[in-house]
Amino acid sequence: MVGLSEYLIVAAVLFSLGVIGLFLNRKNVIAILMCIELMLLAVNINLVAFSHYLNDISGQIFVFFVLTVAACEVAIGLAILVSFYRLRRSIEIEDINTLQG
Amino acid sequence: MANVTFPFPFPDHLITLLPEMIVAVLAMILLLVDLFISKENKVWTAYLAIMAIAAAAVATVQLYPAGSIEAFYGFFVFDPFAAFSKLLIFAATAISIVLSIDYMKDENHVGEYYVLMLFAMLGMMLMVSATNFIILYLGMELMALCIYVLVGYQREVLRSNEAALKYFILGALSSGMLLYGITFLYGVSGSFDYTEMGTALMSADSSSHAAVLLGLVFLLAGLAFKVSMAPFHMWTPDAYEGAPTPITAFMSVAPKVAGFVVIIRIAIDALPAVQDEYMTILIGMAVLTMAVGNLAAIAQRNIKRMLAYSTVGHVGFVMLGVIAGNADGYAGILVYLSIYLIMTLGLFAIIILMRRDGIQGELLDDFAGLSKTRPGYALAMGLFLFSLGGIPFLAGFWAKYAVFIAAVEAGHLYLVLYALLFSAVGAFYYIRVVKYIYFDEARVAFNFSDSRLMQATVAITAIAIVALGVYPDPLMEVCKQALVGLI
Amino acid sequence: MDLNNVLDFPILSLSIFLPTLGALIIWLFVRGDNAVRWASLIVAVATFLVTLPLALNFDTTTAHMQFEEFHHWIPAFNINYHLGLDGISMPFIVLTSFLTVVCIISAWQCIQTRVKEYMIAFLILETTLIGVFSALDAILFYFFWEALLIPMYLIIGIWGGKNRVYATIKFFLYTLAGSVLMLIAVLAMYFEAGHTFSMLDFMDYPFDFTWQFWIWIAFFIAFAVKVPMWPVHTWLPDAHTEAPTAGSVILAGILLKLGAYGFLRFSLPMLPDASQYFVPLMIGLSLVAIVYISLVAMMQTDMKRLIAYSSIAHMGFVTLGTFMFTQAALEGAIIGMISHGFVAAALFLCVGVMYDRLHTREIGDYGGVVNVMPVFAAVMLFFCMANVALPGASAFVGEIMVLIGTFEAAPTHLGISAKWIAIAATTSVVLSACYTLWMYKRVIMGDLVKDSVKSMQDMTIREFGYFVPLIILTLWLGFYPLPVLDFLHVSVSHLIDQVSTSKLDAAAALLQAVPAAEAAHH
Amino acid sequence: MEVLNTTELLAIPGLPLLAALVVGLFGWALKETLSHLITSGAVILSALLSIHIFTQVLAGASFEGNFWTWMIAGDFIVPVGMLIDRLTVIMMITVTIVSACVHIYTIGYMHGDPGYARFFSYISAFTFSMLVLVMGNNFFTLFFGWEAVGLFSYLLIGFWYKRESANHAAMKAFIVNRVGDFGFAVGILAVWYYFGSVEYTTVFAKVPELVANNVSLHFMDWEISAITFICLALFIGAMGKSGQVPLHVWLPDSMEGPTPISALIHAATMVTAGVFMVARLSPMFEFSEVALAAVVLVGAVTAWMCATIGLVQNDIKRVIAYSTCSQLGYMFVACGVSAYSAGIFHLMTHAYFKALLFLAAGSVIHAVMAQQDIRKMGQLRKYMPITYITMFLAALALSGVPPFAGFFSKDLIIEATMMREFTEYGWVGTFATFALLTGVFMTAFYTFRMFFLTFHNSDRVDAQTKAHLHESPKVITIPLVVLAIGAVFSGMWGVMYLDIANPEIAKGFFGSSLFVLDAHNPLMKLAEHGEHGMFHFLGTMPFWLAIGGIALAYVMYFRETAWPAKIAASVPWLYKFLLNKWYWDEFYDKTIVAPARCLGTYLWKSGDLKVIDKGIIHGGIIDTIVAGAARMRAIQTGMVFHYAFAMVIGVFGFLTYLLLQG
Repeated sequence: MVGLSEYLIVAAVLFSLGVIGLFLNRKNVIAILMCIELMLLAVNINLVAFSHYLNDISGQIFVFFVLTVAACEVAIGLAILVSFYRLRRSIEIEDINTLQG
Repeated sequence: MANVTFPFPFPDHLITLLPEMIVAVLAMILLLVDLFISKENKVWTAYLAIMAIAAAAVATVQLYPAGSIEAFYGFFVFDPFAAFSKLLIFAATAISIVLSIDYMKDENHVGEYYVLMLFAMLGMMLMVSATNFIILYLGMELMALCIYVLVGYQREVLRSNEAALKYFILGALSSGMLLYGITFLYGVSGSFDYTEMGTALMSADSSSHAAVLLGLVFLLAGLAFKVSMAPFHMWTPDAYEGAPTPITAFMSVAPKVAGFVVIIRIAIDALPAVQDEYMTILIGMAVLTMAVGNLAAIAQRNIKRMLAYSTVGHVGFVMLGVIAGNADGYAGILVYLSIYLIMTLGLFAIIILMRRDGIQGELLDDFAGLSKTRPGYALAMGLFLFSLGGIPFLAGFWAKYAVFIAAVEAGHLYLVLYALLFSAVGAFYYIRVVKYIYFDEARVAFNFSDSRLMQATVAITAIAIVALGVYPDPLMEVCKQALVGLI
Repeated sequence: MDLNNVLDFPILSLSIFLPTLGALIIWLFVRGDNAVRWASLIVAVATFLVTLPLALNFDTTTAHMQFEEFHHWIPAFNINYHLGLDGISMPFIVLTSFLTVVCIISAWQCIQTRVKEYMIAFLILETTLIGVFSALDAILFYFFWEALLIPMYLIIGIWGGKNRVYATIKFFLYTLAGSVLMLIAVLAMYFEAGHTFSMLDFMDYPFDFTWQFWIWIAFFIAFAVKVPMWPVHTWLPDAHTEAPTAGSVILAGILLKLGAYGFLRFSLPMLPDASQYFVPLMIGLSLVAIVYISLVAMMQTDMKRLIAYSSIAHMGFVTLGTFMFTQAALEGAIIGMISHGFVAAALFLCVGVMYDRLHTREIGDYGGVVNVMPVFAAVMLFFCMANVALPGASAFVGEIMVLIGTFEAAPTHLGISAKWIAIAATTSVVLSACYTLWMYKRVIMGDLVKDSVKSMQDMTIREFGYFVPLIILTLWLGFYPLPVLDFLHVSVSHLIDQVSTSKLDAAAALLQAVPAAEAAHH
Repeated sequence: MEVLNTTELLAIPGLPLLAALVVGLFGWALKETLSHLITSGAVILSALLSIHIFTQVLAGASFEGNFWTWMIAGDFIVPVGMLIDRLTVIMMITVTIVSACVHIYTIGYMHGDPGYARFFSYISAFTFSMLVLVMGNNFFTLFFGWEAVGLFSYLLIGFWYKRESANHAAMKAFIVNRVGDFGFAVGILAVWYYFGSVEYTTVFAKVPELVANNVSLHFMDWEISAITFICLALFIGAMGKSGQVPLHVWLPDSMEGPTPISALIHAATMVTAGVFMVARLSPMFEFSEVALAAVVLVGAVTAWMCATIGLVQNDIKRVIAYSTCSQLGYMFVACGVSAYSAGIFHLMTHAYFKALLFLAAGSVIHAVMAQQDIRKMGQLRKYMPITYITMFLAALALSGVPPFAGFFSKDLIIEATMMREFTEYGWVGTFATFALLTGVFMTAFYTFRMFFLTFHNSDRVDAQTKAHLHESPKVITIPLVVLAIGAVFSGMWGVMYLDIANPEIAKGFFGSSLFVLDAHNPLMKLAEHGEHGMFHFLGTMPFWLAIGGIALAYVMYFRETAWPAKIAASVPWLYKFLLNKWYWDEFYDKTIVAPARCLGTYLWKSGDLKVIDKGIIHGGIIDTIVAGAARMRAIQTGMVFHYAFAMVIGVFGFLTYLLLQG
């Protein structure tokens, strides 16, 4: 039967995918947003798993908050990205490089 | 706690949230009111925002608690520590708004700008009062999301957008890490409440130790990001340089205050079980942070960027207070943050003034010969810089003193020595700016216009720096008092 | 706590803050360069007059602190505003207030830009210097000690010569880096000695040897930079060369003494055993300063640089005397410092006089000055001979007492009797003559060949005016040093007691006592 | 035994000082007449006073006392006081009389010089310092006077500051003297350390016990007896002041100064301070055989070497200067062989005839328009009879021809040297005897060589100089005459009237002021074995050597004037060697001056600038920091994924660390 640890492992894998995607992907900012979503997803899986395992409801409540906030986050992220695109005419990550040093 | 009577029935334990409520409500109202303020009168939005903050501040002072009061069944605490740090945050936000008025004059939609600052402030207020990771997370996100927008507020300026984008991406990553860490701590302890988690972790069996460590590290990473400790500081210089200067000023003080308060709370309540572990991490970070901040700042030509790194350096010094882990240390942190707040905002006020027709006024060269034509500002700037360098008779010295002595008390002699050497290194790039101001000849005329408000800001901060430098006792007393009920 | 203040009047505070107050008033209310000059002169003179009672009412029969003042400053850390004087610090305060007057007069003509800032900087500098000499609380001491960097940094940096920026930053960082170690040492002592910053408590508290060892090193670095001792002396020639005349005067006259004063106030009485332990080191460095630096001085082509090096050499005598722990040597060291305050200051003023006329400090650009400036030549000759420590000049008293004290000092260091150390130090009799007279010959003597020199005018009355008191004081201290020595005797012998009574036994006893007390407690 | 009048004593140095100050400070306002009246008046007055004191002391009066305290530190106490005894007074009269003569002489000599007033104030101040030196009652007053005379000698040598050579000579004189003073200072340190006092009487009283306990100094494992150490150290000082080998190099150069100075400072008074010191400290030197031997050796070497150099010099003043060195050598030998009285006696006589020689030379130089090369003179006797005669007397006195002053003192010295045998250092005595005897011959020779070349021989003065050749004015000639009296009679006066040569010092003139162990009192032996009688000199070697010297000079420079050139040509290397003064200056330049400069430059450029500043400060610290800064800057690439990577690395770094740790 599937136990807590399996869930955690899945979550860990997802999280790592997200993180790795974040700095392995050199192309597209959109992909980065996805990676972030992936990480939050992993978090949520963790929370649900734990909350079920401890049968404590607060974990699942937290999940809702996380989901909501994540939504806002992406919204804002996209907004910034759009206005960036308007000036730079590109959403390649290598092009986000005027500030450095 | 002062007895405030209300015309309408009011749940008793909710009164502790009065400041937050005031801010939230007024901010929303302001959002509407702003629609009816014509573009040339936008300054009124700013004034209203400041009034809102003033109201919240009055409430906080009125309710200034003698001990800690819990609300929302322990989700939220209102104690001197929170109250004091809220006052600091108010001050930071208010001054930042003042600095914004001239700077943002010709931007569009300035109204939202001030409102966003209020909301960011609200988020910080929640952070400092949170005793529960859920509230903490919400507060933190509220702050972060607002600041993302504020950083990118100059939509037609590329670097502003870029800064926002970078800050956003990394911020998201950090909050992801934070959450991931929280989940593990939750998994082991079964609660999001600091104290309960703390007690639970005490009794946690060793099998879950790894999980705890996992949670701890990720959690700290998330928090470290907010106060820009190395190696989670890399967003700082870019974001600071790109952001509109008032926002740079704002984010170089207010979030730091909130962040350190949170760190202290968590350290005391939630993580006593793993003190040794997080101390090791913090020491490691501190060593890195001081080095990175003070060294990288030397190589800078843009003063905003330089100050970004100097912020990192100062964060490194502040961390000594956390590492000390004693009352003196925590009090020292508050002392440091208050003084740091004053001198940084004062300095930024002058930097903002430097932006004049055509000249950005952010390069060090732009300050050359300031003392010839604008002796007053030169003097003030000199004071701020020496103070940042930690030279007596200026307040900056006492800031350093307060945390260093705590660290020595805790036996971290070598760490303090390390810090002192880096503060000597740091002094170099501050006095180098003094060199530009005082020793060099002016290249361009300093024909900037300064409103009375700005003059007042600079003057007051400068005087405060000297006054606190000569007689810091009151501040130190207040900060000591602020710890009542915390430990 | 009972204060020993014969005047029942906060005269020390007055003399500390009068200059700053004056500076404030000048900043706010005085307009016009000449007005500023006169105003600051008045302030300086007033301060000098205020410090005189310190000497007049000084009780030479006791080693206790006098004119004490005590107020709580930062109770949170038991930091107090505690002032007081003994025979060792008193002369320096008078010297400071006196030299400041000289500096302000000397700046009359040669400072034409930003006169107001200049004068204000000097007055604030005076505040910090008097503060350092009268502080009895370690943090207060450090407070003034560090604060003086700000005005000095500006003085060198704004009104200095071509290479001023490099010089002033070098000066600033060198001293800062040195003094951070002092701060950490003080913090450590605070906890070790039971939450007190009082220097008097530090003197009484028995630190065990390990503590003394490390704290001594920290202090040593801080003070050695200020003295300056080889090999951390290289900031001084640059600072001196680039500083404006008055800057060099105050630098040579007072700032260099801070380091040696630190040794007398901190290292010796608080850390006697470590001080004893490190005597060979100090001797070595002092001798290096006397011989090595004298040779270097001989080859300088820049007058100010040369005098700067000679200052280092003379400070070598001071440090040597300080660590010989004999009455004669210590008093000689202090007299030496005071005398150096007159002589080196005067020599820098001499260079300043020439610099104002030709705007060069290169020895090679001069020659035959005596033909056009006979009076000046005489004055400079006088101070050159004083620098050579001819008997009758104050320097002689200092040096011979140091030598006497060294010759009679403790038997052996590194297997060499102190007598031979004294003999080695005596070589300065020859060396100082070499570099001083050679410079004098090249600058002043000789026939008039350079047109630039031909154009030089002799000293004005005002210039002559600030040399006269220096000449008088040099002679007075040279022929009749007794009054000054009277101030020293008791305090110095007390200091010698302190440094020659080991703290180790007491420390051991304390170590025993602590566990016992805990045992009793439980 | 009555005590002298303090005010009178204080007046003796006081008056010249006062005069010097007045003229020095207000000279610019004074007329020439006024300035020389003030100073000369003061000095003459103090000369009279010292003569008065002299008579009183002869009558048995004396003085010893302190006036005020100079320094106190613990038990280190330095008083300022006077000790007046017979040794002092003889110095006092010598100094003041010669000084007075020089003052008067100067009125004529320096007439019209821009630095007239300055010159007078200097020489008066010098007189003051010299008097302090001789009258003081402790080592510090001695040292004070010592340094002060050095200072004024410096100022006066460099009096004509426009002359590069003069400035250089002045500096050289001062620095070489400082080398001596180094020894002196060390000596004083040791004296205070071992005797706990710096006053003569106290110290002398303690000497025997110090010797008895044979205290000694150690350097590592090398050992030296304290008294020897002290005496040698002090003697180094004496060598510096009195121009003894190897510190003699400054004395001939000091001739750059105006001639009156050469007479006063570099012949009569200052240079004899060393001799005075040794005599004054006889109670200490007597107890150190080594020190005495050293004194004799140095004296003898100097006496002989400088005489050889004197043989060939052509500058009239240099000839006399080298003769001064050599005569000082005689005096030191006298002291070394414990014939202090003879030494002081010679000091006195020498003061008169040597001052006279210089002043006469000055008078000549004045006449031939600052020409100093004797090859460009000759036949001057026609023009300046007084100068001629006085100089002749002086020459005789110097050569030691009876009955002139020099003969008595020099003869005494030589015989004493023959008599004294050292227990350990016999060879020193033998060498000294040889050196002194040959010295007598050479002295006579070079003196008369100079004399003949100047006043006789062929007339080599060029025309326009001859135009105004004339005898010098009275102010110049009178002092010559006065000194001539001294040069002629002071010897007889000393022996017959003062009884200076009395073998039993205590019974003789000097009484208790000098101290000699009977063990080695040469005069005593002299009294025992030496033959006596008015004309015993006819049997002594010195006399015939002197005559021989004169005779040879007469032949070579009066009769066969071609010989000298021939001889010089026959042994050119020797001639060059002597002409170049044994290459001492070159030697010092190569071995000391140049290396010191190189070392200085090296320490500065390499030590300070390269190693400390460039190497450690910049290279070591600053560069590291700057490099670090650059590194940090490089890390900040501006690429988001790098930043993110850094964060992740951070997290995993800490995580692994913790997991491995616990």
